[in-house]
Amino acid sequence: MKLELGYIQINDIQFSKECKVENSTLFVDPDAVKAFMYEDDDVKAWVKDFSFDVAKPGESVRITPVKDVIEPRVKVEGPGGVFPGVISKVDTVGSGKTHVLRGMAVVTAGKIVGFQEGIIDMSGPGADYTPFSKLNNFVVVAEPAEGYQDHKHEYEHAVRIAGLRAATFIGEIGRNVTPDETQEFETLGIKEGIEKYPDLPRVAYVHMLQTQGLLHDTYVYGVDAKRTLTTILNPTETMDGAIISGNCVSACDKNTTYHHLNNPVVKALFAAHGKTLNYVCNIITNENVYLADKQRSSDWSAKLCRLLDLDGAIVSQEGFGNPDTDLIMNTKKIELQGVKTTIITDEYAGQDGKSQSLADADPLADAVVTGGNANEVIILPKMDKVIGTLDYVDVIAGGHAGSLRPDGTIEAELQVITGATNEMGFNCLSAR
Amino acid sequence: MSTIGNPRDFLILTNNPLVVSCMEGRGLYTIEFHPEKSYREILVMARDKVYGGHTLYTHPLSGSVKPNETPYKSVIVSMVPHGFDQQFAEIMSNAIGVCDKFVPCTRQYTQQVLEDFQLIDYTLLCGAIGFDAVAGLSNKK
Amino acid sequence: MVKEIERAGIPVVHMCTVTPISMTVGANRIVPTIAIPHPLGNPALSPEEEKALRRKLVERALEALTTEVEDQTIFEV
Amino acid sequence: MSYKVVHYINQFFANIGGEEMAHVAPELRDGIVGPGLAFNQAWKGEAEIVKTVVCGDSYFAEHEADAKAQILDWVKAEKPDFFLAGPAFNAGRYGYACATICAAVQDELGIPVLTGMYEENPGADLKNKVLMVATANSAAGMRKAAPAMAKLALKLMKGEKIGASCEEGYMPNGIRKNFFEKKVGAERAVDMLVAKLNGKPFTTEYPMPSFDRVAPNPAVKDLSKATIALCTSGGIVPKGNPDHIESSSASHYGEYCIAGVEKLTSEGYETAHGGYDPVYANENPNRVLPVDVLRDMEREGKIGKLHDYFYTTVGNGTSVANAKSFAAEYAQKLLQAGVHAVIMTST
Repeated sequence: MKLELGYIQINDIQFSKECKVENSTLFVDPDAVKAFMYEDDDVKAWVKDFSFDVAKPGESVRITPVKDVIEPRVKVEGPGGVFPGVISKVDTVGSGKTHVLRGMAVVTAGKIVGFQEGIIDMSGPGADYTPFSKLNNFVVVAEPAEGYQDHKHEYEHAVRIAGLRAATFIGEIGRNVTPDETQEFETLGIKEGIEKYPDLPRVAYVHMLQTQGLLHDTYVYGVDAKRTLTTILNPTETMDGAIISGNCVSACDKNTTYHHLNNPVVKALFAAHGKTLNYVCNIITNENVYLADKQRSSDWSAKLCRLLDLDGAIVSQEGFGNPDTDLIMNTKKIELQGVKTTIITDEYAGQDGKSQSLADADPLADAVVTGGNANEVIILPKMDKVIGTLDYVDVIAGGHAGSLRPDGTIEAELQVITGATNEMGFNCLSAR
Repeated sequence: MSTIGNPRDFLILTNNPLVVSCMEGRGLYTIEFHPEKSYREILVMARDKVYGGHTLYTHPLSGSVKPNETPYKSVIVSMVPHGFDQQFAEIMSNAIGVCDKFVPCTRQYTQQVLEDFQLIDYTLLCGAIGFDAVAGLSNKK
Repeated sequence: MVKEIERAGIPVVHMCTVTPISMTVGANRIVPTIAIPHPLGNPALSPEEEKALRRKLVERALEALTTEVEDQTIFEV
Repeated sequence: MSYKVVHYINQFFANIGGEEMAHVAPELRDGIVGPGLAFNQAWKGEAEIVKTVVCGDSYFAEHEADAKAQILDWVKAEKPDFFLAGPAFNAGRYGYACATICAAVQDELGIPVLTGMYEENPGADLKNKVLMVATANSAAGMRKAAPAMAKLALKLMKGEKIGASCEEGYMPNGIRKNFFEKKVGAERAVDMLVAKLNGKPFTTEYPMPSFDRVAPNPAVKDLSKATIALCTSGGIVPKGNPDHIESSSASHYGEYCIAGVEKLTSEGYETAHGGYDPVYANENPNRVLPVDVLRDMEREGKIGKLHDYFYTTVGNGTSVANAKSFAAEYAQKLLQAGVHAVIMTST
């Protein structure tokens, strides 16, 4: 399957009545975005209003609480559309051509639950830890309708859809723009691949998805992934939004939709594809709470690795705590099939760095990449402008009593920063 | 690690009132409600059940909300012992280890935040056993 | 905890009902006991018999302490 | 004004001689000796070695207490800002001496310390206690080791934040520290996997915790002369739980005298444990802590003595880290009291 991505560089975002991309500037009409979001009945029912803002790299701006980050894309050739099964109809994506508005993102923010977390600082020390400080962010702040308190499931769904719709609307602006740069991605069928690269090790990406409940879910082609069995994806499907995030907890190590669209493991494996390895496919597997599910899903990961005659696999994780058990189960079982693994995780080693980092361990997991210790404490200076609200900073993960100081600085653990210790290996942060 | 589990064998150990109000009497499971117990104490109860040979059905560290944030925890073990399992014991002991490494939180939560924490714990439990969380909420006692 | 005592250089025997736990915590000399709420007793027995049972278990524990072991060893009663 | 440093080296690096001179007792010399020159040069006047302690490796090993006391006296009198030892490379006794004297200076005088040695040097066993720079396995590695140690030492003297082990060159000491790599995690993972697939060396960024086992101690030779102590995680305490050992979240352990106690009665003792049905233990606490039969055996001469104190914790409430530190603490007390063996009971 072959996909061409056409990158349209966005260096600035301006509000305007006319929607267009010109000289790497996105001109967009917030009212038109709003109208497009409200075309969805659930959004209409549960979101009272939206406000819009733009946050640019280097500005003294803090966005919080962040729900999701989404990169606008549009499918210009080939079957299906972006976010299949959610925004577009169900159709296998991942082939043809897709335009990407690179250098920007749609960020959804606003309260859902009282301990909503996720901070993006556009400058200062916090900016070093989140990849989203380097983007021009079109921020959508949602305000819930009356009575949402008793309908959190519906409201979370509405905000999730609203964000995807905003990204879809903006992606559409790039449909007829000539990309600044194009890049092709192709993986081969099993037999073709063996014939073309007879001497290269066969490698797959075992991609673990957070699937536990409200604010902890991931959707694949619109299906709640906790109700799925471990299965196979073409890596290019992820680039068209086959996987979207419904995960709002543990800001530092949740995978936003932006991460899924720009999966760094997919990118790194494609970079090595045909050179040092033969990139076969992605294997997606879930992280359920029910132990028999963990058992079954990890059995299937190992089984598929064996069936595909792999030599190696990279396993990535999402979230805190019990996924450590899935990670170790997957790794151990895959290694026992004779398939060599490297795994990507992050650590909760305590504020002093002295505690055991993971909730599970096995000697077979001998090649580990870490996204850093999420408990490490950081001081975030006051920002001139807050998009969203600081109301929750005192309650969010890693914040501890008094985490919001009277002078506006925040003392908290890295946990609070969106994407800080990403377990797909999106960042340079590590620990020893 | 054993068994898919018959709902009749589910013993839900919880300190979350929302689990009781949404799930009590709506399935074959049994709910043991311990409102006075802490998150950690629920884990310890589950661990002692596991040490006594009960099957552990759900992972004690369900969810990404940190143990020093949410006061609520629900864990499902078997009603009756089916034999000691080393793996369950290790999961329990690791979970308590994880709980202990977080800086204790002394913050006072508002009722709304407490209810949100209850909701998350409840939906994680629902997600684990395929209980319709939304239906449970709309039929809340 | 047994491990810390062993680490200090004192031989230690762990008397414990669930021996796999004892293995997990790293005890080297292990004697299985009766039940969790009464490891060294059995309320169903008469006081004399119960004490004799306890004596038997303790004797086994002392025997374990006088036996050289190289690895984790369970001394069945 | 520059920082004052005291440097510790062995007889070999002081040019006194090799193995044949390893017996020399410690001496204190003014200024730098041998490798100290390299450090002074690296510090460019910001810090300076004011005194050098020279000690024979065999002397230190055979007279550790004396050597330590003497050196501590000298260091204390000098009031330096920093204490540096070695580097010892692969010399085993030298490495042991460097690590041991550093630990003593750090713990007893509160002066920051640094040493350096080869990672397989036996002295490196103390790497979680004393900061040590990893060096080559022979003195040929001095050219690389000295600047690395000098740089880290200066940071420590200035009280600057110390980065991750791989950035600063010290051996991983069990404290995880964040830092930024050059490549993103996914690229690092692919590089690591390709190395692993090709049988090339790779270094995991997070070594799995080793399943820590302690080797069994030798058996008790003669029970009839042995002092046996009782410990329990079953929460047996004097009636009324005078020290308030909580049934949950226990923050301390109990130490209770049983000298002259023939057996535990339900009037005198109970369990504070919240994790199991307490009825049986409260009815007859000997069911958890077998004082009665051990007294009999003491009388019969089967055992030398039942230790006068027992130690108690509640298995369920004590945090993992606390349980470890409690046991480590009372194990030292047992050792000092001359206890030969321990019976630990658990519920």
